[in-house]
Amino acid sequence: MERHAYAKAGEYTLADLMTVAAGREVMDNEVVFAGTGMPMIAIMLAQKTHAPNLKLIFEAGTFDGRPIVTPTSVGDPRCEGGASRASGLCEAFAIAQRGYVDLGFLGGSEVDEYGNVNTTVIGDYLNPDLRLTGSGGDPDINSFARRTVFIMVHEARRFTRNVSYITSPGWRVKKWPSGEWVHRRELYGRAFRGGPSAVISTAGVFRFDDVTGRMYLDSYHPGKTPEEIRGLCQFDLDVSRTSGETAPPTYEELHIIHEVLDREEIFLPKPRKV
Amino acid sequence: MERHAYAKAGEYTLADLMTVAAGREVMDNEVVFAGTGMPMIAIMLAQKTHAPNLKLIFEAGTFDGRPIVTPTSVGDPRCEGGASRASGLCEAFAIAQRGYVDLGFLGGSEVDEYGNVNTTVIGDYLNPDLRLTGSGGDPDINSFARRTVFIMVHEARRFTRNVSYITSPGWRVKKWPSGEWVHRRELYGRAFRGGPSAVISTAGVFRFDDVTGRMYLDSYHPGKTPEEIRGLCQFDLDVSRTSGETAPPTYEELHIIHEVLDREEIFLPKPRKV
Amino acid sequence: MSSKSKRITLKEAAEIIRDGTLLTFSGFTIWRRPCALVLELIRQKRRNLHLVEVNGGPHSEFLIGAGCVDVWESCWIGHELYGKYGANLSRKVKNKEIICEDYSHAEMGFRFLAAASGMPFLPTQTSLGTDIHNPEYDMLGRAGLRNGKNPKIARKKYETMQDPFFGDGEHVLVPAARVDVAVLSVQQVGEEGTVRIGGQFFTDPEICRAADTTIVVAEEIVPEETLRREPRLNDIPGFQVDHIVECAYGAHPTGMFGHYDVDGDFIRNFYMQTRTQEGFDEFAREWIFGTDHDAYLSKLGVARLLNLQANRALNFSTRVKRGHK
Amino acid sequence: MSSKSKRITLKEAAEIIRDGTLLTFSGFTIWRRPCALVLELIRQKRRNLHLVEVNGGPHSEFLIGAGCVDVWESCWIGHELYGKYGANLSRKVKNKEIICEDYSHAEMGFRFLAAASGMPFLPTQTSLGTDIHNPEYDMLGRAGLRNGKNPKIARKKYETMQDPFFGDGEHVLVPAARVDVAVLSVQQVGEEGTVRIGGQFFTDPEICRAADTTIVVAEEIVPEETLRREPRLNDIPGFQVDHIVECAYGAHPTGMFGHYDVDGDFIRNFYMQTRTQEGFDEFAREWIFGTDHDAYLSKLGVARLLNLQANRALNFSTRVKRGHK
Repeated sequence: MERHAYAKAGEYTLADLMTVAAGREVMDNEVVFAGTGMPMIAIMLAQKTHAPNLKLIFEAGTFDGRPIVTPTSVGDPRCEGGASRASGLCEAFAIAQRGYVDLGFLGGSEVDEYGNVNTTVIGDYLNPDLRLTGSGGDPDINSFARRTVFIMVHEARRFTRNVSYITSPGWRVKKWPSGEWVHRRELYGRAFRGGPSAVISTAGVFRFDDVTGRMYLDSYHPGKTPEEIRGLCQFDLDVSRTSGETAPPTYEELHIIHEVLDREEIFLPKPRKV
Repeated sequence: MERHAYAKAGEYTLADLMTVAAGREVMDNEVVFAGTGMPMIAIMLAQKTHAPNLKLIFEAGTFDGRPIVTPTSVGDPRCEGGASRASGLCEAFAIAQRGYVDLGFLGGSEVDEYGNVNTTVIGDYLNPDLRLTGSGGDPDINSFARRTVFIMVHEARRFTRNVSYITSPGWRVKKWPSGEWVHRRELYGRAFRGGPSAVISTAGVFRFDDVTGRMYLDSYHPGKTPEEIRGLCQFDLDVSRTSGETAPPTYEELHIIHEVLDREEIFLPKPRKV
Repeated sequence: MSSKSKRITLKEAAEIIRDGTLLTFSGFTIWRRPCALVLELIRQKRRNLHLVEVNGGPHSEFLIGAGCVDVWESCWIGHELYGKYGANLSRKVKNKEIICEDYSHAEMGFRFLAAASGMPFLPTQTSLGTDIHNPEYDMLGRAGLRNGKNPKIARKKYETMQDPFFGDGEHVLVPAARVDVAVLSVQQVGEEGTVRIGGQFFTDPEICRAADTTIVVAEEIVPEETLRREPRLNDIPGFQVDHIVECAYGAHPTGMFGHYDVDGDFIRNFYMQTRTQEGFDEFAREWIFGTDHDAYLSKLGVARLLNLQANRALNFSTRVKRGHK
Repeated sequence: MSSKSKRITLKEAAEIIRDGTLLTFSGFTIWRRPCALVLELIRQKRRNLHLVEVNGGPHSEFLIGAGCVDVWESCWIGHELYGKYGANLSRKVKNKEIICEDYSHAEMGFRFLAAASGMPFLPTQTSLGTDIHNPEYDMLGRAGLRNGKNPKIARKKYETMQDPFFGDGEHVLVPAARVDVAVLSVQQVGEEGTVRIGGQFFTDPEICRAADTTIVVAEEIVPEETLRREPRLNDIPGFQVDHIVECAYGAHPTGMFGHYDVDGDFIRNFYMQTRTQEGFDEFAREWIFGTDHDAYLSKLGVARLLNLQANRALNFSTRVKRGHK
C-alpha cells in the first residue's frame, strides 16, 4: 500500500477528508492561529506532512508549539509541548493585531454567503431563542489574520442566508452606527488585511469571490454532486465554477490522523472499513 | 558604644546624615520606587532598620527586591537579589500608573521652590547651554507615586529660583497649551495622588507647604544654621517654621552604611575619624 | 519578615466577596478556575454578582445556575469538549434573569490590560463590522447601569476615534475592566503572596492588577525564599496579593497544569444535568450544599483523582480518557 | 526542521541596517546593549540614523560621536555611575547637528508597547505639567519631519483627550514607536530564533515586536530543543526574529547578566575622553576603526575580561571594583 496513494471510497470518512482538505490550505512557514477542535487536528496534520515549519499559535498563550499529544482546547497543557514560548492571552492578541498572523484556522458553526459567522445567538439578540457560546476569539482572529479558513460539519442550517447576528466578520459587514452593509475592504480601510478565504465542510470546499466576497463551491467531495451541495445551503450557492472533486486523503494522512494524532478518537471516529 | 545612640560630630559625614534622614522618610510596608544612586543606599538602609517590609521596585523591572549586594543602577543584576518578581519596564510603569506606588525616592539635581526638578537642559531648551541626561523615569515616578522624596548634595545652584525646564513636576506646574502656572492639584484633577513631600540635602530637610506648595526648611543639620541654608538657595527660602536640628545617624546606621551597604565606598566615603 | 500573615481559609475568602461585587477569575475556559471558592460562594448564598471575565467556563455556570449572578460581561462560555455551550447562562438570558454584555475575546483581554495599567481604555481595530459593535446591543446601557452610580462601570460600551498619528483610520476604544475582586487558582504562592504559575498564565497577572482586592487560592503555600531564588520564574509579585488560601484541588473539575487534568466526566455530567433549573438544583443538592471542599473530594474518591493526576514530566494526565477509545 | 538558517555574521547584520534607519536597541542604560554591532555600524560608516530608544547609553554615544545619528528620540542618556551625562549628544545638540526629541521614560515604554501591539497610541497621565509636554518643544515637528513622508513617524508628538468612560479627565496619547530595526544583545538564542534572556528583560520583547526586522546578537546560539523544553522560560518566540549572530562579549562595555559585568573603567575613560569631538575621534581610531570585534577583545585582554566575569551563582562579578575601595 503506497503511502502517498489516495485512499479509496469507504477507506476514509467525510470527516477525514474535511480534515485533510483543511490541512492543505496551510502553507509551510506560515504563522497560524488555530481555534479549538477540528482545526487542531487539521493543523497538526499539516505540521506533520507538507508544512513542518508552520508556526502554531493558540490564543491562550502558546507560540510556535509542537504538541506531542493532541490538545483538546487552546488552553490545554498539551499545547505547550515544544513551544518556542508560553505566556498569555494579551500577548497572543497583541501580536495578531501587530500583523504577525498569516492564517486563522477556525471551527465554524453558522456561516452565511459572505463568510459571516454567528456563534452568539439563535434568533433575535434582544430576545434570543438560544444563547450560544459567544464569540471567543473568532472575530479577533478573523479581523487580524491575512486569511481565515473555517472547518465545519455540513448541515443545511449551518449554511444560512443571513446570520441573525454577526459574531465574526466576513466579506460584507455592517457599518455602525447605521448598520448598512458594506464591503469589508471599505469598512476596514487601512486595517484591511484579508478575510475568510475558504470553508471546508464534510460536503466540499468553498471559497469566496475576490471582488464580491460571495461564497462559491470550489470542489465537491467524492460521492457528492454540486447540485446536492447547493441543496444543502439555505442561500443560492454558486456552483458554476467548480474545479472538480476534492482529492481524497492519502494513506499516510489517514495513518497520521488515526494512529498518531487522534488515537483516542476524540475528534474523528475511525473509518469502519479500515 | 550603644548601637542606637546618636553619633557625635566628626563621626559621620553630612552625606551619611543625608542618607539617614532620607531613610527616615520611608514607612514600613510601603511600596517604594527608587531611582539610581543615593536613593538606593537610603532605601536599603531603611530596609535594614525600621522598614524591613518595604517593597522595593526599580523601574527597569524588579519588584520587591532584597539585594544582598548594593546595586549601582536600577538595571543592575544586583537588583534582582531576592526579588518577588523580575521582568521589565512596561510592567513597572504600568503598576505605578495603576496606583500601587506609595513613595518615589529620587536623586535630585536642580530643584525650585515648588519642587519642580530639571534634569534635561541648562539654559534655553531650544538653544541649550548644556544638554543634561534627560528625564529618565523621574517625571513618571513623581506623577504616579503618592509622595516623592528627593536626595541631593546641597549646592546653591541646585536650589534655583525657577527651573528653566520642568522635567519632573512639583506643586506649581504648567498648563498647556498656554503654559500658565497652576497648582498641581488643579491640573491633575482626578489623577492627583500627591507630589513632592521632602527634599533631603547635605544641609537640611525641606518640606512643602500643604496649601501653597512652597518649600520651607524643616530641620537643619548639626553645624548648619537656618540663615546659612537660606543663603545656599537662590530663592527666598522660608526658614520661619523649622523644627530644630536633624537627628544625627546612630552608630548602628553608620555601621550598616559603611560596613554592609557601601563597603566599596561607591556612594559614600567613610568618615575620616571613624 | 514580621508582616501579618496573609493566610485565610476558603470560607473566609468567600466572605470577603460581598453581594454585588464586580468579580473576575484566573484561568481560561476549563483550566485553572477557582471552583472550590466559587462553590463556597454559592454555599454562602452570594447574590447580585457582576462577573467580568476574559472568558467563562464551568465556574461561571455554577454561579449562574445557583442564582448568584445578575450580570455576565465576557465573550464566551462553555465547556469545550465536555459541553457545547453555557446552558445555564442561556436559560437565564432567555428568561431575562441575567444581563449578558458581549465583547470579543481580544477586547476583553485588552480591557483587563488597560485596567491593569491604570489606563481608562485601549484602542483596537478588532471585530469591525460585527454585531458586537452594534450600538443597539449595549446591554448594560439599555439596563441603565452606565449612569456612573458604580464608578467602575464605564459610561459607554465603546467609543470610536480616528487615529491622529498615522492615519490608520477608525479605532474602537474598549473601556478598562475595573473590578473589585480577582480570585485566582494557581499552583504555588509564597507566604508573602508571590505567585508562581505553571504553564500558560492566560490573563492572571492582568486581572490581579485590574482588581482592587486579590485572593489567591493555591495548591500549595510555599516558603517565600524558595520562590525568590528565581525571580524571573514568578508571575505576580507578593505586594499585589491580599489574601492566600492553601487548597488542594482548588480548581476541580477544571484542570491544573502539572497537577491534575480536567475532569471531563464531571463537567459533561454537569452540562447534561443542568440544562434545566431543576437539574441544576439537583446537582447543587448533591455537590454544593450541605457539604464542603474536603467532603467533595472524598466523594470524588481516590481512584478518580489518581486518574486525573498529571504526569510530572508532561504536565497533563496520561491516564485520563478523553475520546471514545 | 529544514528551514533556512537565520545565522549571519556581525558584519552582515550591520549591512542590513541602511542609512536613515529608524533603529532601536535591547537593554537598559549600561546593560545588555549590542555594542559590538554598533561599533560595526560605525566602521561601515552608517549615516542619518534615527534612534528611537526607551533610554540611551554608551552605545548611543558611540553612534552619536561617530556622526551616524541625525535624530535621537528618547528620555535619557548617560553612563550611570561611570559618566554623568551623554557628552557627545550634548555637544551635537548644542551645535544643532542632532535633533533631540524628549519623552518621559514611561512614555517611551508605552510607545513601544503600543507599537508592539499594533496600536497607534496608548493613553497615559504621566508627566502632566512638565515641559516635556510643551507644544513648543515638538522638535521633530519643528524640523518638518512630521509631514507623513516617513509613515512611521507620527504626525504629532502628542494628542490629548478626555477619558470618555470614567471621567478620569485629560489624558495624553503617546504615539506608537514604529521602528524599522531592533537589535538585541542577549544571552541565548536558538537556531530558529527563540530568545531566552537572563535577568530583567527590560523592554526587549516590546522593541522586537515594534520593529519590522529583528536582529539578535547572542553570547551563544543553542539548539532550539534545549530552549523548547521549558517554553515558559523563553522571552521572544523564534518567528519574531529574522537574523541571529553568535558573538561573545557582544555587549561589552555594557554588562550581560550572568556573563560579565559592566566595564566601568572602559566607560569612564570613554566618557572623560570624548567630551570633545577630537577626543571621540581619537577614541574611535584606537577602538573602532581598523579593527574588528575579535581584535577589540584581544586588546582588552584576558585579565580584564576575567575580572568582569559574572559569578554564576550571583549573576554579577564579585571581582570588579566599583567604588573607591
